[in-house]
Amino acid sequence: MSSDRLSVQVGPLRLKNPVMPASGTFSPDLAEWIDFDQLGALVTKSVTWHPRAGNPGPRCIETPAGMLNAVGIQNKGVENFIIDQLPVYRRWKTPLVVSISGESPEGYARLAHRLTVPGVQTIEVNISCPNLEVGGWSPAMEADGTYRTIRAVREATDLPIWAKLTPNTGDMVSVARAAQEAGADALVVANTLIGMAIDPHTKRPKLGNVTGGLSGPAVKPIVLRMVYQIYPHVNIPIIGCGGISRADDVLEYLLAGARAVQVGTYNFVNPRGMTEIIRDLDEYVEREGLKSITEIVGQANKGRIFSASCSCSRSSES
Amino acid sequence: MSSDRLSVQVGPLRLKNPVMPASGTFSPDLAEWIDFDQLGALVTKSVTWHPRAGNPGPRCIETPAGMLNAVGIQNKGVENFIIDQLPVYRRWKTPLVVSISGESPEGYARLAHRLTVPGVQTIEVNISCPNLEVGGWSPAMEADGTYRTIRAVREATDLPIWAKLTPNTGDMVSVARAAQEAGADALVVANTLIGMAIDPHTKRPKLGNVTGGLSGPAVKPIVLRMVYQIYPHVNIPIIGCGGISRADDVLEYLLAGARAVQVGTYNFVNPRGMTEIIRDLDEYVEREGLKSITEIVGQANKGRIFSASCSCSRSSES
Amino acid sequence: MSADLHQGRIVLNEWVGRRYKHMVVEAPDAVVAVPGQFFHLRLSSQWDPLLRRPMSIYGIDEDRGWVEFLYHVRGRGTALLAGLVPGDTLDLLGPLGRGFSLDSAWRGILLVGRGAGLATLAPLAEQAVQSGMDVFAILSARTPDRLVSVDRLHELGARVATVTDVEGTSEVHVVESMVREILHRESVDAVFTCGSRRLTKLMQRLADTHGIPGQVALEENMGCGLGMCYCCVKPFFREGRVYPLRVCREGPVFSLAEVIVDEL
Amino acid sequence: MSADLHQGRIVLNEWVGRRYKHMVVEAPDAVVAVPGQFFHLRLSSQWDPLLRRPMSIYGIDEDRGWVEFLYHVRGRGTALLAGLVPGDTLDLLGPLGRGFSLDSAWRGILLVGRGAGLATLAPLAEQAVQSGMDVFAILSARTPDRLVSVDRLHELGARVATVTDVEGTSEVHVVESMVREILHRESVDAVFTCGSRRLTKLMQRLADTHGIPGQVALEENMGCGLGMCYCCVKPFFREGRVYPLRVCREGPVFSLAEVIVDEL
Ligand SMILES: Cc1cc2nc3c(=O)[nH]c(=O)nc-3n(C[C@H](O)[C@H](O)[C@H](O)COP(=O)(O)OP(=O)(O)OC[C@H]3O[C@@H](n4cnc5c(N)ncnc54)[C@H](O)[C@@H]3O)c2cc1C
Ligand SMILES: Cc1cc2nc3c(=O)[nH]c(=O)nc-3n(C[C@H](O)[C@H](O)[C@H](O)COP(=O)(O)OP(=O)(O)OC[C@H]3O[C@@H](n4cnc5c(N)ncnc54)[C@H](O)[C@@H]3O)c2cc1C
Ligand SMILES: Cc1cc2nc3c(=O)[nH]c(=O)nc-3n(C[C@H](O)[C@H](O)[C@H](O)COP(=O)(O)O)c2cc1C
Ligand SMILES: Cc1cc2nc3c(=O)[nH]c(=O)nc-3n(C[C@H](O)[C@H](O)[C@H](O)COP(=O)(O)O)c2cc1C
Ligand code: FES
Ligand code: FES
Repeated sequence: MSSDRLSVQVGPLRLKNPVMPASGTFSPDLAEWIDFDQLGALVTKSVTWHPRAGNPGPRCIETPAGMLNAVGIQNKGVENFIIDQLPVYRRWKTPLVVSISGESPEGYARLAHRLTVPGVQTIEVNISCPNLEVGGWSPAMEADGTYRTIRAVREATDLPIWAKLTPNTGDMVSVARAAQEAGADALVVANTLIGMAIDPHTKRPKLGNVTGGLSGPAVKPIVLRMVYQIYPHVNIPIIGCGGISRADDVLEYLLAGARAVQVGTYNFVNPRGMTEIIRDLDEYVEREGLKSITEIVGQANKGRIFSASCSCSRSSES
Repeated sequence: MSSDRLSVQVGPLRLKNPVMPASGTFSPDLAEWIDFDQLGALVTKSVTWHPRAGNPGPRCIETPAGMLNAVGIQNKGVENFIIDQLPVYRRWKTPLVVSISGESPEGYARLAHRLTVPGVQTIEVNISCPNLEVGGWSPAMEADGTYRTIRAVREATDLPIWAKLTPNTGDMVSVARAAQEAGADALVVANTLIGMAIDPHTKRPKLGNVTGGLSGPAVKPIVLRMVYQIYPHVNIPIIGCGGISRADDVLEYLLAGARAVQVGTYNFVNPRGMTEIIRDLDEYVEREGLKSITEIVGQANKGRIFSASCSCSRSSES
Repeated sequence: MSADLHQGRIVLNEWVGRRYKHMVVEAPDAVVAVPGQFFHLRLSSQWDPLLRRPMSIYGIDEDRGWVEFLYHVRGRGTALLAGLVPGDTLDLLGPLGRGFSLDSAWRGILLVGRGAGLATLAPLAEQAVQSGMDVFAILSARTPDRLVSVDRLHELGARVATVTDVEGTSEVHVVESMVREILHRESVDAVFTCGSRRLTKLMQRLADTHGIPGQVALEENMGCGLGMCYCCVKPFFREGRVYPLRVCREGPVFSLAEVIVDEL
Repeated sequence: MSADLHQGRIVLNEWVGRRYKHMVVEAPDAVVAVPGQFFHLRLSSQWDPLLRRPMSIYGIDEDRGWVEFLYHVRGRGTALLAGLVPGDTLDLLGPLGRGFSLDSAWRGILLVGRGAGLATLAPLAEQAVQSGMDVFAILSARTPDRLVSVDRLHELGARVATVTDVEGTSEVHVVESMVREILHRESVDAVFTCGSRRLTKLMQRLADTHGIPGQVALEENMGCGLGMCYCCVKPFFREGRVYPLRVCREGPVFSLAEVIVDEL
């Protein structure tokens, strides 16, 4: 992995390779297992202004080829993050992406402003967490809420900002466009799908929070479709996220139109997963004789009839 | 299974038990494997006015704990259905539900009218097929399209009508309410989620139709959540459909608020699956000492704070 | 000949070359199958992999209650199959579909197959020999070690020619002249093929030219294998019209004349 | 004592009663674990079941490179575990978490456990005996055949009392008087518990009354087992405040005093 044939440009940021962890599935604890300087970027768990204790347990439940989580963004708040955690992350040279979660556009803006400090390379705007409101509502479910939040963040910081979208909408394209228009430098597609599980014995929802977010291989076909769907409608990079567990999954996302990817749940199954995927991607690039992995970005869209195949929503076509 | 403790009322229809096949995953061919008179209902593959050849292959692809299909409603048209297939279905005493798929509200109405013939007990209005338009758009993605289609069908037939909803929307509650207001006797929740898969070797989408519908155990957490979400907002029965493979899955759907269920993909894995599930449900009712299985319908909603937890969409709350 | 769900027991599961495995399954109630039919195999008790995998019959031993398969280890389903050891159980659904049909008046038949398709043709050769027919076979593969079932055909007394890509002998025009030669010289009343689009196209043309019937065993991704899902459908010519037919139900064996090769 | 990914080989996997299995895994690099720590086991090479399953250490044999587990066959993960036979491989991640700690000054310890929790306490008993401590144990279960590891504790020379639901001896007030009796009569410097909310509550109270330290091994649904996902968090008292702590990382062993029993 000597050359930079795996490196990708995501907005103003140059990444060593397209593989990074997904927010909330990664922490410095993983440094016991892999070398963080081999990753494309580091992405923190979402940070809120005030400390949050998170949701009551159980916070996760396994489902077929997936899992539901309802952690509820447990974190010690932004001040603690800056004092205690930021110095830890600064041990590595890899760019740091800090994920933020607010309660209003102003709340997001305040967080982004506060986090515009040395050591933070990018702000990921988590407007899609399904575990803050019971039932799963999040701003990214509507183009309007997306626009207002990203716009507020855009005005509050000079750092690159990534908008993390939700798959819980029938209208991904409008939401993606709204994020772009509001000034996002990249789109992360996507957060988890709202789901639930019920215990037939107790007759109660299994998660303490009733509903939770579905992630893992089970959701890959859905999120991959969303990346493919959005790709022709935006000109900022897309970062694919959902169900990735192998280099082949990364290739699928890149072919659909993603410039980089995030690996979430699979880190729980195989803590060395991300570095194994990076190694396999490098082998792929070697085998295929590519100068750069970016050559394949969007290739599955070739010959696509854009107007017919791009959007789930009629309204975004008109 | 002597008593009628498994029987359920779905609108004007009394079903022997809550288990029936899902449209498109069932045909008279299954009669070699199970006794159709043990099922709650029979549900046909969607019928269109004109014959349809369906989509180019491959039409299905396995995914983790699920499958993508893009069959494209291959069928010989409604006249052929009435002449050739209806007499076959009339061999069984079990109520017959005929699924219809049109191109406009009027098209649906015409089909419903034509199918208002002896031997047809219910019309299932498939307004949610993701395989007719490339990209997956369907009328049930919006409350408005749902209302207009169901209304037109309501005016065209006296038969009970079931509206089959799509999970590819951020606003299930509004769509469900629209279907109810338009006169649906029950809601089938739900059709497949739009998904896709790409072959890293050919660099092309794997399905002939590019995108397809995701079904199977992988999607159960999502669709179950939708049933739970809709339940407090409608007063017509909900028929749960998505990822059912065991009696425990049926119990989850009933606890969430479904009155009956449809089994799809699992018929492919185990052609005797539905009758095994019915047997296990009967054992459950026996073991729990229930007079009727309907006693558990909606039980997981107990103590629920309706206003906060019911809807994904803010707009439907106001 | 009615299909059922069987719990078979693995008797043998051994490598044949580097990519194929020969598997023998004891399933006494399942031995009612004919060549060209298939079983639909479930590879996990969990939900991943979810769908069954179709495998045609490589052999049937009615006396011992054995069903045999010969399979190419390709993806994760066949990798799981390859991991089974004697004594393990295997869930088999079948036999399914419409197999080959032999006309007792035929004196000789020609089989032309490639890759895993050879597995499908082998039991047909056996049946033909038992019915007193001469069997000629042209077997094609990428490399010689992928030429499965050559020995078995030899033992049956079939006259076998092999062609491979690495030897440069498998090109269509080479096979064409071999086929023409056999059809010219020998009493061949029907041709059978499996495993290659190019060879199917060739055999369709040659069977037509020589005015003899032909059959082909096709493959397509399957959902149910039982005729319910319409996932395995391809278009075919029948009675002057194009019909979409189910490979699992109306096939997997079709008359060569009805196949629309460009749609395979 | 650093955690790693190990490919173990099953040496033994046998029933102990009707619901528990005793499994011995050869994994020479994994024997660096202490009682109370756990391994995170992967049960499928496919994606269902997806997540690992945590299992505490039932024993370590450093000489033979063996790690032992004793597990309750509950759902599909443990059912798959129960299906493994000697020679099969098993993917183990660990050892993980913070185990029990013994103070060499202690003369005696009391273990009070229930169900699968007994498995977690057994290796602690062994360590205590090796350090010259007296070990007292009260083992609780629904039925006598679910009282696992009684023999093992006997062999170690521990003084063991058993109580069961079916005999009507496992009620909290019965166990309470047994514990009081032991604490009164014997030199017990610390108490340990695992496997029951009710018993944890009881032991927290009694340890407090008697002014002796206690430890408890907790269970919670886990995502990663590595401290990253915050799925396994429960609230604990620490330094006069409530902290949400990770069972996989700050635990699974906690001081009894810091546990908020109503939140278990
Ligand atoms: C009627 C029939 C008979 C067959 N008989 C044999 C046989 O005797 N020996 C043999 O080696 N193979 C046979 N096949 C092909 C065999 O079913 C596939 O190779 C197998 O399903 C691949 O499974 P996998 O999980 O290893 O591969 P996957 O990882 O699922 O896929 C690998 C490749 O196999 C293709 N494939 C996947 N599922 C199917 C499917 N259900 N049907 C066809 N292709 C599929 C995929 O498109 C892909 O190209 C037969 C197929 C059919 C339809
Ligand atoms: C640190 C720790 C150590 C443990 N040590 C042992 C042990 O030594 N012996 C033993 O028998 N059991 C032990 N357990 C419990 C064991 O992990 C669960 O019984 C097992 O995961 C159930 O898996 P399953 O697939 O069979 O059950 P499932 O079908 O997944 O679920 C059955 C039940 O187990 C619970 N469960 C599921 N996953 C977990 C999980 N990850 N953690 C805890 N509970 C879960 C579910 O809530 C459910 O009630 C331990 C748990 C933890 C957290
Ligand atoms: C336990 C858990 C916690 C998560 N926490 C966050 C979070 O704090 N912020 C966020 O934006 N996404 C969060 N996510 C979502 C992931 O970042 C990712 O979008 C999702 O898991 C899909 O990717 P995967 O299928 O690879 O896991 C979380 C996911 C899991 C499983
Ligand atoms: C192969 C296939 C074909 C289908 N065809 C139809 C159809 O014609 N009409 C329809 O309403 N739903 C159709 N569906 C959707 C199913 O009826 C059902 O909604 C979906 O598969 C979810 O249920 P499951 O997870 O149990 O399969 C089809 C599903 C599959 C897998
Ligand atoms: S595979 Fe379902 S109809 Fe052929
Ligand atoms: S299980 Fe992930 S933090 Fe404990």
